Amino acid sequence: MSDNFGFTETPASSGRELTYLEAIAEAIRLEMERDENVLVMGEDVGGGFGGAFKVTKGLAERFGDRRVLNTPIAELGFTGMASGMALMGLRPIIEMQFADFISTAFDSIVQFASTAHYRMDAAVPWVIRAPSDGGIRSGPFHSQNPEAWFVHTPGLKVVAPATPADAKGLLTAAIRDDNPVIYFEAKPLYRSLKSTVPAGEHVVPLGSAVIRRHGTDVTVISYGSMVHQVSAAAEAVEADGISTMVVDLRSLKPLDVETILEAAASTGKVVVTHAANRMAGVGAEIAALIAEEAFESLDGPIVRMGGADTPVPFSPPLEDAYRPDAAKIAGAIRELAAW
Amino acid sequence: MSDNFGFTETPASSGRELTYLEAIAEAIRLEMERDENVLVMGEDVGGGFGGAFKVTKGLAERFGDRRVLNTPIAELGFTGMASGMALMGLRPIIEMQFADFISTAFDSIVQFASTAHYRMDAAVPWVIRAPSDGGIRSGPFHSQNPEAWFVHTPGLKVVAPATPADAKGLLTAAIRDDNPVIYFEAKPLYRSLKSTVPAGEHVVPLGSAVIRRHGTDVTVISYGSMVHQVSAAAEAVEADGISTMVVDLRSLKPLDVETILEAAASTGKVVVTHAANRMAGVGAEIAALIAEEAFESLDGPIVRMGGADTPVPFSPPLEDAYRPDAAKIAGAIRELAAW
Amino acid sequence: MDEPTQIEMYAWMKLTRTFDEQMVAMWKQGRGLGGTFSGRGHEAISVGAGMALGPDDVVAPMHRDLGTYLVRGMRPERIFGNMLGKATGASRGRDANLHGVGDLDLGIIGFISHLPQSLPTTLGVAMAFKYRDEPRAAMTFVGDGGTTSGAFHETLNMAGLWQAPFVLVIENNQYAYSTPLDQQMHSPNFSERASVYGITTVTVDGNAVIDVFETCAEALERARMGGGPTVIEATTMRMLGHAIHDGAEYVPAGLLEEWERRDPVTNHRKHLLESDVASEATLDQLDATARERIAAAIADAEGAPMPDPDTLGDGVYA
Amino acid sequence: MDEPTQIEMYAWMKLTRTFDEQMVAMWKQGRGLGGTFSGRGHEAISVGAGMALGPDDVVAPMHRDLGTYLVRGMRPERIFGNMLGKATGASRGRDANLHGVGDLDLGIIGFISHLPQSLPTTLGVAMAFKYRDEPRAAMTFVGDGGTTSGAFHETLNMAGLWQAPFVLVIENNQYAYSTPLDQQMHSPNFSERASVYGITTVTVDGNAVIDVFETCAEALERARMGGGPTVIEATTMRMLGHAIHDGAEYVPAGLLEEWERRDPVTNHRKHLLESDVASEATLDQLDATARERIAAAIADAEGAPMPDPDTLGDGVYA
Ligand SMILES: Cc1ncc(C[n+]2csc(CCOP(=O)(O)OP(=O)(O)O)c2C)c(N)n1
Ligand SMILES: Cc1ncc(C[n+]2csc(CCOP(=O)(O)OP(=O)(O)O)c2C)c(N)n1
Ligand SMILES: [Mg+2]
Ligand SMILES: [Mg+2]
Repeated sequence: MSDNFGFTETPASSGRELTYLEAIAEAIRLEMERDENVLVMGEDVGGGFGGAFKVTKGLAERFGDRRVLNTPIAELGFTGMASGMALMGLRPIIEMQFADFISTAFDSIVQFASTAHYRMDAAVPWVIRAPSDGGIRSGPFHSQNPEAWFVHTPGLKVVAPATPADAKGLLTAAIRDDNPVIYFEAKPLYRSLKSTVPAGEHVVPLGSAVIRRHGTDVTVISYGSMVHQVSAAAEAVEADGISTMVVDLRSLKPLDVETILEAAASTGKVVVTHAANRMAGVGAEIAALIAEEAFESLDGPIVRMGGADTPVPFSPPLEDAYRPDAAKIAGAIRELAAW
Repeated sequence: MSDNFGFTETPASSGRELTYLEAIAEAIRLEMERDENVLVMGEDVGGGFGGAFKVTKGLAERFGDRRVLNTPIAELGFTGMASGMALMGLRPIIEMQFADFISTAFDSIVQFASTAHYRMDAAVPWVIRAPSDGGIRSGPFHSQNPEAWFVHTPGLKVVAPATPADAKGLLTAAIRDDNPVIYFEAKPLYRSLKSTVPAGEHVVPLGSAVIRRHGTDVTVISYGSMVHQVSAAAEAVEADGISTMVVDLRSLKPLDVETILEAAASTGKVVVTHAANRMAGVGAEIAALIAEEAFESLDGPIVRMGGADTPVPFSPPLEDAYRPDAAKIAGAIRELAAW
Repeated sequence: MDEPTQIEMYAWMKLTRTFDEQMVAMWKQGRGLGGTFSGRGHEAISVGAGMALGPDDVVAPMHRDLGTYLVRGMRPERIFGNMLGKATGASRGRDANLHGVGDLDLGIIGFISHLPQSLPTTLGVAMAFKYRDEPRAAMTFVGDGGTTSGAFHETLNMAGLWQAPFVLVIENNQYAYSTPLDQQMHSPNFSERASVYGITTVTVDGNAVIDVFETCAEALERARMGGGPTVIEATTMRMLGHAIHDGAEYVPAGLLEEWERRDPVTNHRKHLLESDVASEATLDQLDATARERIAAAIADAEGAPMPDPDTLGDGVYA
Repeated sequence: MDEPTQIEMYAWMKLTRTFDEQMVAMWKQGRGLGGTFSGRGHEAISVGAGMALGPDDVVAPMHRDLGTYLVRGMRPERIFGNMLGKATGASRGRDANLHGVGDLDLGIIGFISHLPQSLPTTLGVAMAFKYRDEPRAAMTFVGDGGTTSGAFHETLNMAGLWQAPFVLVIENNQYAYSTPLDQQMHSPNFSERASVYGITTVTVDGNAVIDVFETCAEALERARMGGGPTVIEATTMRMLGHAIHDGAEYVPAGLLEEWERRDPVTNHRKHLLESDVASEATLDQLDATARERIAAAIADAEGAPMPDPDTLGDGVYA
């Protein structure tokens, strides 16, 4: 399916085709094999069930209940618990059933896990896997993209893979990282996106963006599932003779400032887009960064496209109006190119 | 003390000098007198005590325990409870003991209160008073400025007064507003800032910024206690012949987009500053807005100054390095003016 | 209990069951939108509690409490409309399935996804009644799963402290999604857990609609009269999967068979017949009415318009 | 209990009390920085619990548990340094007063401001021990006030469910800031509240250091041996204000007088003398040692450098 999106996977050597979900599952399994300290916890992750999306299916059979821990509905408690485990050298991978429920664990994430190393030199190496994003008619409480809250919080790292290969590589890096990392997986891609994923060890360093497509007229910066909408838009405007550069951020904290600024400067025209609502979203940070650091290279306004400033609505016409998509992005590219 | 800050209060008629804290207390008292549905709740707000900062001192004696409710330490529970009260037409004013503890109530604010009207046409008219801001050696857990989380959340309103008059007028407006409003009071100003406050009814509409100082070379946009640092900086650079326009946002959500864009366009050079950490902060939204909507008027990069991307440190040299202040802002103005 | 009330109970339970079955069938046929939750097996709780509510009481039902919405006057058209994302749905296309199906004019607060947020919210409703000295009560529900969450504790502690006119029904249906009780807590001693807060506690057979009704009615009346809060544990079984996509293979077949024999609708029907409260013909007539009512609601909802995309931003603020 | 241990208890309590008194004096003289918390009256709990910990156990003390930090080996220089924002402080100028005074090499997790976050964190420590099958226990503290928070419930529910090697000491000191127990909960039945989770519960006189020690030692040993969690309610009184600025006018004078007669340090001294465990001279000698030790620590901390502002960003990430 990746062919539809018009770009090649970066690390394409010796891979097989895996879905986005399979790539996540593979990263977890390999890291659990490699390091006895890695464990999985969350609601319904254990037993024969394997979680709401079946990402952890088979892990309990393979690694036992000790390493695949079913938790009660107590996100605040079990996320705090993961911090304590992490202080003792374990590396818990916490599954939020949906990213939306991360607000329930918020206090523990933004006050303890994010500050422990600064205050007492103690590492908290956990990963929260947060199935995020919408467009699949799940309504306001199962479609959220809450990354901005965490990008604003010092001491956390935040990633959002767009491809199966990155899903594997970024999760591997996140598990090995000594800091609390929030890993936003795009649930609309779970089974709909299949492409080449390197077999065996595959690490994508946190903090590195990637150019998905080179172009000379307009730079579009995005992440997660929206990268595919951007790629489709780039394809569409090519017919009009517009050459689009597509940047996939992959890491939202830390940001790959160098790649962002170079890509922005190289075309002088920038669109930033994401599915999260626009106001004070991550796109604001990217736009502000460019407006300060690459100002001299700019040939036009920095265009932001995000979700509307509303909860994510359930009904198809409303959700479609809410979300940026390839057509809207192509419109923005065309307008900016003509500026 | 307001004279130090080099600007006049906007609504200066028939007022008396009140401290920032007295102005808040007056707004609460007047609204409680006016509307039987207004009540105060939070930890230690009741009895003879009157809250950690004594903002609610005297209210219990005057209005009784029914309307001044001491709560257990249960921010999630009592904020959710306030939503239920608000659904029934009451107008609770919730005191967070420190803004920092709002993360404990986060789930209830960003998931229920903010979405209730959109989803079921039911108004949730509460106000959270959140004593925020640092610079007074309170350490990472009593110095936070967490406004960006809420500005990003659809369905909330967010305000941050810089003066006693606005403290009164915005709180009055917030209490009367039919939506959940988070009111960030700047605790370093509580007793240090005293200036004219209109007596009797005084309402400052939500969503309106104010120009604190007119100028032609550089526009500096800010809010809360930082406005005073900006004013001092403007004063300082005047000696170098630089004329600074000072915008006090007052409301962070909704933003007064028109005033922001006009002020930015009028000088073509913009500094945005706040005490919250810079990354994905409210300053990013302001800068991004200007970079998109006022691009053609810009004569230089949009400069952002915010806290460092660290927890707020306790020790004076560290906290001073963390926070923007008049000297740093003056430096930024000078540099930008020379651009 | 008077006979008309007993018959009315049957009518509501049957309407609820019929709605539920038709909904499941629609979703299986691909005529649904997104996911949905069946409350099969919960009808005695949702109807019994719903009927116990007084006209001025307020209730915040959960995702398996379809009967409560119906009894309270939420028209089936608005619920099906909600499930299909229609402009005529209770949330006008904004929220999904039973989420957001609320209407304060009917005394219903729409279901709140984040568990168990209806608890503090409903306590606030109760505290508003107390604040105004009104003889009204507020009721909400929580699953066994929701009881392990912090808001359960914070809410019950304050409800007990202030002796609020608050009634909580714990729907202990043995599972939270795939997780059985013994993986949720050391011991499912719900009544003990609630009683430490200074709250009256009762346990009731959640498949016996008359018992549920009477227990709830008593608790609500006590609350209205200033007698403080009650927590009612209603034991039952979730008869289908967690949501429509879930086959619930993790539930032992024997457990379902056992509870199938205790089906609340079938058993109440049997009781009405055996005690000569109603004739077969009367009940068959109610069954037919339920079928017609639900068929009409589905037709209405399927024929209703989608919301206008231009209304996306409407109503974010009051 | 052997005599040297009883004498050691006195030494630690006296060191703690002396630190506390000197700290209060410094802050009153304006030689402090920011606010600070006195643990006066809590010495039997903090020292008794601290001494009961084994070398491989881990503890997360609160803001009134100065004695635990000291017993565990946190040098007073590092604590005073922390309070004064010095580079030599435990948090290197990053965190305030007893907040953030942690050191995993000493088995101490620094105090976490947001109450009661030390509970889930410490449960995680306990679960790590269980995961690795190590005979170690994890202990933490909570005030009466912190028990009304959701994390208390979530943590104890999971501690009971998994029978974690977890020990919680509830320091019931009658007040949460200005709020007395009867405004926090219907009834301060802490043991009942904890026992519903399948946790062993004990109540102990929090002013009797030997009792606290023995109760904690037993609970910790049970935890290490796989016997599961314990919640210990230690009753005491907060003898000064909530923090240094608080005059605590809301506390009835009679209550303070009553508890003053039960002062843990004075009474343990009396016990040692009356039971002939130690002579007046020995104890006077310990008093003098404490004074010197604390004077040296203050001198060290006051003389220490402030952190270099260039280190602001260091250590945000591991
Ligand atoms: C805070 C939170 N975490 C997770 C979920 C996802 N979720 C929805 S229902 C459910 C199971 C609920 O179990 P229970 O409370 O027993 O109710 P039941 O579905 O059995 O009626 C879960 C985990 C949620 N809604 N809220
Ligand atoms: C979540 C949260 N809310 C509020 C506070 C502010 N606060 C600090 S200590 C305290 C009182 C704590 O009382 P208790 O738990 O009884 O401990 P004590 O101070 O009496 O030892 C409060 C309200 C906090 N630290 N955390
Ligand atoms: Mg259940
Ligand atoms: Mg206390």
